[in-house]
Amino acid sequence: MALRELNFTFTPEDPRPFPLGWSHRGVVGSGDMEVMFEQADLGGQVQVKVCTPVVGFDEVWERVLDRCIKESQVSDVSIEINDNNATPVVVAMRMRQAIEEARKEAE
Amino acid sequence: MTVEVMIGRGRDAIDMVVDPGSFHENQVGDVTFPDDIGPGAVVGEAAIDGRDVVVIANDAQAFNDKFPVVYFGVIGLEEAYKMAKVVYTTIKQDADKPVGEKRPLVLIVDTPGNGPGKIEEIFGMNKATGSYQLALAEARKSGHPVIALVIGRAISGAFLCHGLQADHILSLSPEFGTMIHVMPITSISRITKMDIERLEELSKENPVFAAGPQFFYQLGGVDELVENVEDMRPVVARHITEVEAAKLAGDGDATGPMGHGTLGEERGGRMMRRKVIERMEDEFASVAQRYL
Amino acid sequence: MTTEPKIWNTLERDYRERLEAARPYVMDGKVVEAGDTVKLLEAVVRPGDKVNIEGDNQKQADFLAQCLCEVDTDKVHDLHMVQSVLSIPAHLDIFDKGIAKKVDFSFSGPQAGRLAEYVRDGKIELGAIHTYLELYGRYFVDLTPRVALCVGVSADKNGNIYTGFNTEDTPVIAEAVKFRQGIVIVQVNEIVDEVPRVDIPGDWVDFVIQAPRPFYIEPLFTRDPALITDSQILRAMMVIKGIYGEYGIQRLNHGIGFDTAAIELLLPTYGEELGLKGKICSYFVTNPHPTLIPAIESGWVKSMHCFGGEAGMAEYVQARSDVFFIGPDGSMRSNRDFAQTAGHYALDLFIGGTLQIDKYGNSSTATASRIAGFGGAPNMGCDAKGRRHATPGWMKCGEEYGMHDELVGDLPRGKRLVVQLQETFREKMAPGFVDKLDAVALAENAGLDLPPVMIYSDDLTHVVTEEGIAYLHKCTSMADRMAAIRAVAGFTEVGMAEDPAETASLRERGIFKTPADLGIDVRRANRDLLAAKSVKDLVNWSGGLYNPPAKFRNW
Amino acid sequence: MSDWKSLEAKSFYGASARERAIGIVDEGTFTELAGPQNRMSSPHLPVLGEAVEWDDGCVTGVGLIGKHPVFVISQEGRFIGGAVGEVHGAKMVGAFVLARQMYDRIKEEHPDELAERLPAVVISFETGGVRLHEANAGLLAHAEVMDQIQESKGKFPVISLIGSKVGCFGGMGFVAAATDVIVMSDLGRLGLTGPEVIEQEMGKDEFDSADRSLVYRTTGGKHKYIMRDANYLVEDTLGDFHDQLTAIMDAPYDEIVKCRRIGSEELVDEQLALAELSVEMAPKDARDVWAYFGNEDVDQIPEMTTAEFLAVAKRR
Repeated sequence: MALRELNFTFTPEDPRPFPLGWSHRGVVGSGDMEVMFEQADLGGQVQVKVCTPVVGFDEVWERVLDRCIKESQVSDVSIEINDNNATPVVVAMRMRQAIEEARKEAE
Repeated sequence: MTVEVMIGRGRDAIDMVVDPGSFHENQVGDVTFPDDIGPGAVVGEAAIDGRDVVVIANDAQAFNDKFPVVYFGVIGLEEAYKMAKVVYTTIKQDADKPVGEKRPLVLIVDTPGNGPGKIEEIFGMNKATGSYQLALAEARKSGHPVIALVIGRAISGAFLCHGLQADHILSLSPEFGTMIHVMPITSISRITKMDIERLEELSKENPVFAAGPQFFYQLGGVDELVENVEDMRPVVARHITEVEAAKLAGDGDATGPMGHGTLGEERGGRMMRRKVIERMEDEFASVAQRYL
Repeated sequence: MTTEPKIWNTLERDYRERLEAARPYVMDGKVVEAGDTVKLLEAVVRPGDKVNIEGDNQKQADFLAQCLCEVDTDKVHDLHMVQSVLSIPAHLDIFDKGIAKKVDFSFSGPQAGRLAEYVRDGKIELGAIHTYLELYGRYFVDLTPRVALCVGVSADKNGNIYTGFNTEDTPVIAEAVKFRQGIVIVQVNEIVDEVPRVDIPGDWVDFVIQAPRPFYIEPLFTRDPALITDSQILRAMMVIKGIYGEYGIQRLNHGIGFDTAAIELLLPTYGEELGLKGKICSYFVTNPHPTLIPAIESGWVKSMHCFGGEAGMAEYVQARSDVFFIGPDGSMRSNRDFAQTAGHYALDLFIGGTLQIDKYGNSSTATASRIAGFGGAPNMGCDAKGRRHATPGWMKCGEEYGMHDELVGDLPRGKRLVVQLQETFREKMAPGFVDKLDAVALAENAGLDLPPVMIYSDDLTHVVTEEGIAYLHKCTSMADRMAAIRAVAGFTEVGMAEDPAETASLRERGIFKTPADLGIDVRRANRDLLAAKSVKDLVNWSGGLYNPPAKFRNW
Repeated sequence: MSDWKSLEAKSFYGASARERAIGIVDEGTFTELAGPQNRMSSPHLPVLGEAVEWDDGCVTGVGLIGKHPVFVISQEGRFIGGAVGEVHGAKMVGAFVLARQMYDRIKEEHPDELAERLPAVVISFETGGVRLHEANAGLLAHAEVMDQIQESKGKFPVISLIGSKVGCFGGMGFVAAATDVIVMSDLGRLGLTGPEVIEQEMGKDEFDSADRSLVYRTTGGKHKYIMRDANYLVEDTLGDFHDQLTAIMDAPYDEIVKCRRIGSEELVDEQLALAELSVEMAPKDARDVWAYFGNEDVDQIPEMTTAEFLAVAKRR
């Protein structure tokens, strides 16, 4: 019933530190989410905290996030997500857009 | 003791709150209001403990023949503008009087809603309720004590319109069947798709969505619960004195909506409100120079 | 030996008797007053008759359906309904009241839940669930209705019918019934002195009735561009580049839905940018989707034949007579029968969305508690074996067909493209890929002989999800197909069983392509790419000719 | 999103609260206050299992229009319909508090430039009013915002922008009515009672809430413009709203407040007369009212572009 908090840690193989101090994207509409990236000294790791009303998809969250991290190799960043029933497609799209735009902005 | 339910009895409540025989309907100073406009609103002058006051109440027995959705205490277009006009008239008549001598406004609240019709929307019901609120806020800020007393229903937008702009808000306690809420818990359950049982359970500890004057008390939206109908008059009189004292002390934000915000935090009901405002002040302080 | 001479015209005699029984209600010519409709039906419908109430996913003979509900059950009962749809409440009320007992149909839509309940409770004896063409075919074999209750826009007193641009199923029903000496009754919006054009000749029609209200019509094919999501746009980009462009698809059908609406709205932007104008999407057989307006206005579409009309599109269609099929009166003529036939034989590709795809690639829109039926999608969504003409896209797909050698040997043969668009998860995390279709549970629950499968795996050539495109026809075995489906199934249970090494090999073989493999920049998949972002934009594209129904008007 | 110039061309209707906040003030001048990094989300939603947003559906901040410091409140309709809870409401109040402090400071530090540096509060509405999940706190917050609007009178303007998907309804409908100036696009909707509730009260024959055309005729920008409930009707881009704000802020305060429709005894008299006229006119539809005020071919009004409409519209 209450909102749930999921925590994950990932270790990218070829770490590319998040280039901005912080970055925020998205709106917590129905089927959508917001995400906050904040630079953090995590020794090449990534910490993710997900706040979600959804029950029963913890493994899906882990796999979706794992793929986003593998794909981007983003590292040394604390990621927080406020989710409102976003499907894996939406999660992946929002993450990808946020990381790519942050990298573009940092150039 | 038998509980005397006051729902639907706005006119009776006037007689119980003011000095016997002192109420003059449709009369405010030298201004007489027409009796064929806004029958759902009862207005006029009276006295409490010999002191002149202006009373604005709902009449749940009245039907507004011109606006079919207006009955049972609903505040329609005419009602709201009539109520606003009474307030402006009072402000104007007392303009030259110092704070302390300006007449108190006593709002007797028993309303289920604002006019919910098509004509109302076409012509802008939002303006009508808005204008009455602005008038009350102006009266409050110019030194009139404004006291609201909920005797029956104080529902959502109609309570905002007729009650929540007061300096102090009083309510008969829940035993009188007084209803203060936005929506009954059954409707909240339907819209949020949550179990009623679960919502009721939660509402015991979490007053932010439960229906009832006791929850508004916790949130600072009701200053005092009145336990007996006989107490209505003395409690209203006492609050007039308290509010007037605050106004004479020059603390405008101690009463009214902002005062109720502070009260809500003191009573542990609304703990984020002040933090948010302070955070904005802090953050702005660091960038303010750019905007000067 | 003498025998009674065999009577060879019992049908005709029966027909005459029924006409005679109806005589008291006939006014001028073939006109019957609306108020006499129930009595007319009691006169011409006999117990046990096969009866058709015209209606499809768009127009409905709703007044006649309502009147049939009101007949005296002593006079009319045990009817066998033979009709395209069960979609308005009256279609099921006749079973509730005991007027009808058996049904053969095609599509049930909004009544699907109630239908399942009635079948379970024994209130309805279910014949079969058909595709549209299949049912039309049976009208001429073993399911010819004795009485048809049809619908048109206007009629003259001699029974000539004008259907407007919603001709749809009327000709096929009227022809089947009339040429077996059956009775054809038509409700119209008005009786006129002269119809603008004759869609159904008067001598095929026995009675015309001016209904008290215009017939009901559902704006089924209107999709508000404001509701199109980024993920639909991404899939649309993949379809345009990875399928339409790749195969040079010129002749096609777009199924209903936001996914295909997104494709339509990307043609003038993304399609143009890829230089595909003139090379793809020139000939459509589809309903007049309002979301096709920008592509038509931009000169993409050479011709378009329609199953039916679409609310609000009449004026626009009429003003684009080079594109649409237009009668001498200036208005469009649609015909579901011919459009379905074209779908089978003249189109290179069908594309549409579905609810569930199983691990083998079978897809269905059925849920366990609703008997929804098919409509025309299975006609569109199959590889019709009778096709013999070659087009480049059809040939290319045939050349790529992984099972070709096993099944055909060394002769060339083409293959029609059947594409399913699928979101791996819908709202509330309902998975788009499942181990077993709900259709199987439905078949068990409702006692159906056959689970209602919309498109079978062996007809399906491409699946598009946000993960990429599976080019299933290139697979050489079922194991191959299943791996390709896992690759596009994302994080559903089916997809989670994916073996990365296997997926990598499918990518090498070109059986699975990701957006990156297709050279698509995922960041661009957002609403800025849409040629129209709102219904108002569509009206503007149409130069004010499109007149959307009230429920779509944001102004 | 960070590209202000492309933001100006973007549809106001489809823009997010943050995009609107950035786009309605001058380029590069917006600073968000109590933004997502503060994590000031609703304390009441998690217990109900409802998703939270760090800005609680209300983007607040400050920007400039010319030399005017503009305190922006921008509501996000996609988050629980833009509904107002405790935090969301407090952010609205906070913007007023800051504007008043700024006003006092400018009066003290730049007494000669008060007119050109006059602050403003601008509210970009997208809301149905009170958030049911924390209804009581939301209701009380509405009262505070009304109090703040009255408090601003005689000091600085409060301006409403209405042109987003959800419109502006419920308690926020009268908050908007109470502001000094209302700017709408023809896609904007403003009212008190939502269409579904009117249908419930009056029956579907009288008011069909699914008839969006009817809903727009009753509450939409063009109707509100004819009624003088909206002061300005602009095209649906962030740039057009920004330009209109600039034009408003260029005017002297005494001129700006002439836009008010309520807030004084004279205006109440005028509105009451209009209410009486409604009885006499007994319109079946907003079109009857348009015709009454001298508009021709009222069936065509919904179809007109904003420019076409503005060229011919006859107002109350």
